[in-house]
Amino acid sequence: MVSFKDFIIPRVKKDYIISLLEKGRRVDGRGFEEYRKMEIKVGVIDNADGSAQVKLGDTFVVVGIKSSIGEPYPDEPNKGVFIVNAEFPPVASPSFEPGPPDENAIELARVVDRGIRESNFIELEKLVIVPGSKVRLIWVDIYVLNHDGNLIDASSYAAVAALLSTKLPKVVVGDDGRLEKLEEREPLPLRGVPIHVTHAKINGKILVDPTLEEESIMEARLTMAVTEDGKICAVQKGGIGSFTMDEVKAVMENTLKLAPTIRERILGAVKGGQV
Amino acid sequence: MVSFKDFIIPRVKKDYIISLLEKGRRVDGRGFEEYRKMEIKVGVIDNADGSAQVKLGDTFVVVGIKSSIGEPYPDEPNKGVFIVNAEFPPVASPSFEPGPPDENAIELARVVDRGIRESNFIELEKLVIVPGSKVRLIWVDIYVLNHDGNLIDASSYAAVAALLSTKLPKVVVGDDGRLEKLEEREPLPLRGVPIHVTHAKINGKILVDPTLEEESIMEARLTMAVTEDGKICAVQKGGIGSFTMDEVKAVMENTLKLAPTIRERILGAVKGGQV
Amino acid sequence: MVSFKDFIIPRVKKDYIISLLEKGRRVDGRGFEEYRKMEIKVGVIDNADGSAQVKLGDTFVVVGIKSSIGEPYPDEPNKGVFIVNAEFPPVASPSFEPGPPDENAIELARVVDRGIRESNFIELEKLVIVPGSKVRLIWVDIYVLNHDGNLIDASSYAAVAALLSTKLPKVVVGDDGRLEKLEEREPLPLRGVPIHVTHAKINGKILVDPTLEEESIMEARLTMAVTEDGKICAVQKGGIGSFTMDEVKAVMENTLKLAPTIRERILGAVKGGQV
Amino acid sequence: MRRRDGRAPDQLRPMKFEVGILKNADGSAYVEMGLTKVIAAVYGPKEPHPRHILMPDRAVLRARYHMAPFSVTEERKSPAPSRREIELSKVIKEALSAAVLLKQFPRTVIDVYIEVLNAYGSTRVASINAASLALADAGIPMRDLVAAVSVGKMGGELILDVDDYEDKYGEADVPIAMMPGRGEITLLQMDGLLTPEEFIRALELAKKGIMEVYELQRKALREKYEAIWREYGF
Amino acid sequence: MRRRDGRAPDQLRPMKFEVGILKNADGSAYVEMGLTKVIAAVYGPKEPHPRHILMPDRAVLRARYHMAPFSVTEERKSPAPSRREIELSKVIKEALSAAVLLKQFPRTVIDVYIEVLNAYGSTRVASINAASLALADAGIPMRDLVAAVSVGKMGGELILDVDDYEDKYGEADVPIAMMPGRGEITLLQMDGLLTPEEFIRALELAKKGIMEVYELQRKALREKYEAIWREYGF
Amino acid sequence: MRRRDGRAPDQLRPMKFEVGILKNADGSAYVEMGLTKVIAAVYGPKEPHPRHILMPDRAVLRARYHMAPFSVTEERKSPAPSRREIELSKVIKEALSAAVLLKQFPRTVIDVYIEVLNAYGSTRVASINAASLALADAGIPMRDLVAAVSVGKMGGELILDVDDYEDKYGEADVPIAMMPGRGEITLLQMDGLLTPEEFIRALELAKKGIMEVYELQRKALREKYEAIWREYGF
Repeated sequence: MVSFKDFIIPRVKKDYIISLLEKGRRVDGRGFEEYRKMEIKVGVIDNADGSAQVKLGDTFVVVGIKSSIGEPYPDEPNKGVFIVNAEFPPVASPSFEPGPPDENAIELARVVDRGIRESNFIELEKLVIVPGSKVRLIWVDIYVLNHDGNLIDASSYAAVAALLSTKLPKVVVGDDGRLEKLEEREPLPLRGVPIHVTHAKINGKILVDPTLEEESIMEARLTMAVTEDGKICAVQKGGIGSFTMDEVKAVMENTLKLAPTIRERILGAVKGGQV
Repeated sequence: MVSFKDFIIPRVKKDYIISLLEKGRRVDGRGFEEYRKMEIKVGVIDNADGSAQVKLGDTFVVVGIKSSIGEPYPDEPNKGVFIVNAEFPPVASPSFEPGPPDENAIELARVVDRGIRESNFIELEKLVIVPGSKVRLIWVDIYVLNHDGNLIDASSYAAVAALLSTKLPKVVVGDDGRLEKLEEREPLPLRGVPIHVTHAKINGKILVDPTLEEESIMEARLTMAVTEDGKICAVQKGGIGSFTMDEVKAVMENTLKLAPTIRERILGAVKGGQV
Repeated sequence: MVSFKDFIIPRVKKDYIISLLEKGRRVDGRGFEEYRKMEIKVGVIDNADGSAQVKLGDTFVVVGIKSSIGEPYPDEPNKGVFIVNAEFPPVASPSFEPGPPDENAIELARVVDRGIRESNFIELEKLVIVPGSKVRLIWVDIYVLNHDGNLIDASSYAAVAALLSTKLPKVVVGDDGRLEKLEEREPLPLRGVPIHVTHAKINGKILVDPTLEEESIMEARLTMAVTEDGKICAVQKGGIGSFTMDEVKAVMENTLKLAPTIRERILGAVKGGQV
Repeated sequence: MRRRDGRAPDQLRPMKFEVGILKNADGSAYVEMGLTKVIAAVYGPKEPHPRHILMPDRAVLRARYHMAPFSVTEERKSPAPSRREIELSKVIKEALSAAVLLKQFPRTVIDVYIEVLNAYGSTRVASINAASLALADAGIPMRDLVAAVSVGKMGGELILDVDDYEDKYGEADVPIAMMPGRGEITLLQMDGLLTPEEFIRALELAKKGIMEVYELQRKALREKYEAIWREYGF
Repeated sequence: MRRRDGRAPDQLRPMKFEVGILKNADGSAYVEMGLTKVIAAVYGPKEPHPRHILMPDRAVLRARYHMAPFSVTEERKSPAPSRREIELSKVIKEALSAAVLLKQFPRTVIDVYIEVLNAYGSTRVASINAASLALADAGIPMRDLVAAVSVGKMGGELILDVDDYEDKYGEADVPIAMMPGRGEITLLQMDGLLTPEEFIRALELAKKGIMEVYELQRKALREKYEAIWREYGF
Repeated sequence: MRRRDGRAPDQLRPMKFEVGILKNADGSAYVEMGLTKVIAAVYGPKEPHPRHILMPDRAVLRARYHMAPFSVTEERKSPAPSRREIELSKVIKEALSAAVLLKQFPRTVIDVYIEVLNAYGSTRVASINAASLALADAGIPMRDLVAAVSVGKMGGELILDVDDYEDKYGEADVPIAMMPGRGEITLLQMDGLLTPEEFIRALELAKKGIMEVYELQRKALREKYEAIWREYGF
């Protein structure tokens, strides 16, 4: 996702990676369907209503959840609102510059949003305070602290873990119609955890969880998000190359195979973090 | 209107144009007071409340009208609001760049606005729904698709034709004070069609409807808008040259002579488009 | 405050200034604790509710005050609001460029704001019209017309003088709850005039009211604002150099010494301007 | 099942493809898919500006998908690009880049500008269809045209060429672009819910639609060139 | 007819012209036309930045008309340039460019910055009057000064030098700038309604006012230079 | 007096300093002062971009202080930099520049990026503490580390290391940064009301706190390098 001007890999390195792939191996020793070491931690941001950090190899992402009260969308008056935003602060990579989100940050946010939204992970209809006029707004802010590839998966897992750890202040409507925020907190109503899985295609080989180095030489990538009951809920192809029909099918099958384990990992980490 | 860096005409071509002008001729064979071939078509944008496209030679402009309901200006509580905006999307010229309107697009929008506003073409006082608080907003969006000179006239004719073809959804105020949009539509209330006419001055010669090539070598241009009853309602000089008093008078007289025919052309096209 | 690229002082000039300072003298003949000639005039902007211009040597600043009616900050429902903004319009210096305030203009506005706010100069609690919902907004716009150093002090004196000269239109709440602006005007409620004093450090020497030339070679500057009863209410160090503890103490003592005279000058000018 | 506008599930809307309609552009095309109307223009290959984006070994293809303020069924859209428009610009750029022989024009840029004039569903695939024709019209060498359709799901059934109503009330939307002659997918997105089996069937239905679009694209190009040939008396 | 402020229809407001009042600028001027107060500064000719705007055969003159937030009779104006300010910057730039001998300074830029300090009608013509003096003060060679006034119509009668009240409640407004010595019109705008005959009479009334402004401009320049000469003991 | 969180007036909050936590940066550090959590990264010295900011005789140090949207106790903060963030970026840049040997890297830029992850008082001084460690971690030569604390006043008493509650309800706030080994103050700000005597005492209390921070910074650097040495088997 880094721009080429900033991250050009030496030709010899590229050739080496490819020759290894031809032998069925990756530079860091992983198998084609193996994720890097993953570390998930919730509750890392005290001022947020929910938060999580995910380290996926050297990729490091923090997600913070902030809620507020606002108006529903006019066409969905009886649903809460959630907004996913991704920032690429310049701490994370020499190719990130201060400023508003670029096309990469926007794509990241929208792909994470799509998987969460289409799977109906957040029970938005339970976030209504006064039907038609006052609902909860849930801000999901993805903050990339170090970029070493596969930001979509790392961000998505952090977002899901942060949402799972979220406790919202209870809100009651007083006799005079005014809203009152209580000290008491309640969990965000959720159902069925969606999982994004991203594969890259390099020299015709398909491999999961690409590093930044791998991304810089890949032809294309394909992200699929699947629901807890095994449906596809979001797909995004990226990169200037292409996939054949068969490759798409293979990615889909691998995604369906990998998702349950990752879901367990996230749920375990959230439970662990809450002890 | 194109910036010089992008549209520099070869010196030899410039000399040729000027030497022709000295003989009373233009490169494309037109007379000094002759417009290019004009094609006007209304109803081209299905989702708009009114629309028109104008082809003036190779200049190609689309105007779409969108209405909504909003608040009046505080100093005119009993009038509807209309806003003219011009976009120069980069499809139209190698010199247009994506981004907010530049000084040329803003000038274009404001000159078209001025002729329409000062002639009282739109009966704004009939666009009030709830006096002082709810009025119709009429958005006139000028969209330039190909730029070959004289954008002001082409845009103004397209705007006028689009407004003439506009049908607004009827709005009624319910018992509970809520506004309801009906399926039924009614024409926009209009009176007396204003006509802009633009002349360029090249090497001291005055000629109407300049092409982009002519604009690139002109000293200055002068646009005058006139009402149906022969009054001047807007004037705009452009370009870094000057006009003498006599030249201004000559432009005025030519404008008064040309405007009625153009008005007929527009009205005819609108009638044709409505069949 | 000017950027180095635009205002680089020749080395020989720099050496000359420093060698003079070593002998206890400044290029323009002033003593280390002497301000330049100051001229203060109020009532210079007819459309403003209050205004003043200050010339401090060749530094020339205008401040205009505009009031309006708006909502209080949610955490201070029973206080009026005041906002300080500084513009560096490009008339004032070859190093100023059109555009939104840069870090220097923002720092200037915030340092002037801090001295005024922390000294409680404006009696904000008297600017409430309807408690909790309607209060006066006081806009203090600093406009630099010529930059020859020490913008903070010049701007602060102009802001204070403009506020002292401000007359607000009386506002009454009608029977129907609507607000009505009267022709009658009343002074802005104020107490105790804060005074900013800025010292620069050049080659280890501390001197007050630096010119642009002096600022361009200074190590650092230190601004302190003091209240009428001799308290410190704002401090700001600027520049990429440093101060020792003793230097800070010296600056504080000089500031306390200089402030009363400047306060008298401002009050005198305001009284003079009101005759 | 018949659809709201009377189409069969696997039926495209009436389509119109015109090539070379803008005089200033190096290549251009106008496409209608039902009421969805888009125009695309290509400028380049040309010197990049700003220059730091140039690539030593290939051209950079940039794309901008933009909606005219009056193009939407809802109230007027602000002309400032939305996050949606920025994302679509990116995936369209990638879908087209796969087909263009970028290595033939090192150190240059190819700009693809797309304006949606009337939006009534499947604007991104209509944009790709138009842009692909505009690239061909500009004489830029390509491996193949890129043709695109979207497949949706409504009332439990898969449907081809999703319109605005079906997009709003349907259960899923899968926009796909391919180089049809090579069987390569260059754009693939999806939202909604599909079983794995449905997803595979959606790809196959898309392929059928893409082949039809491809035929229309080639016809439009032929007509443009035959018109030119006639003009020159061939 | 007497006007609200007691002026005759063809009478200018009291005017004040001062040259060279800003130390940093290469040229500057302050102009009052009644309560309308503007300041103009000129920087240049200088190296353009960014460089791509330079012209190989002449200087580029840029102008920026800007209103101070406190300058307006209404509530505080945002300092961000409005569409009106952008249009006026353009027509002022063009009105001044006609007079400056731009070919004498190829590959440079001349920046004219105008700040409206108090706006009480006819700010654009006051801006041109100030900017023209500032250009002269900067020593930039010109064909002639540019002098400007506006003519309005109120109660059926043409009036010279429109103030804020007359602008708001009048029937027409015609701002005009000329090089008076050459009889050339370099700015001409109009809004409102005028018959062709009235429009021609408005131009003639403007010309009369412009000659008076021109005299005041020349006087202000003379005074500035006489002051300098005295200083140097001539 | 005991403070709300039980601290003595001259007592710092529990602190945590970690060096070298971000892989891509040339240097980085993470600092906790109580619940205030900041991360800093350094990139450079490197070629400046845009190039016109370069200085022929020294490096330009740029700093950006930025708060994550979720970092605040109030509602979500917009990620666009506020006026406060811009001012703090400036004073932090100046506080650090005083310590870095900029003349050793002419014509380059050193970028210091600071992200506040959780804001609970004294974020600017925590930022300086982190940035100073990140600069050291990047191997950039410095005269001394820069260490910082804030001193406040609450209930009439001076207090060290102001937290969010004390910032909101206290009577004054004095953030100070020093090069402790050289006794030089590189950041000094203040708001609130203090008598001259209190102000001097505040400086002295700050100095005490800064020496403690300085020890923790040096310890964190030592640990980082000892870890590296161990890794390499020294």
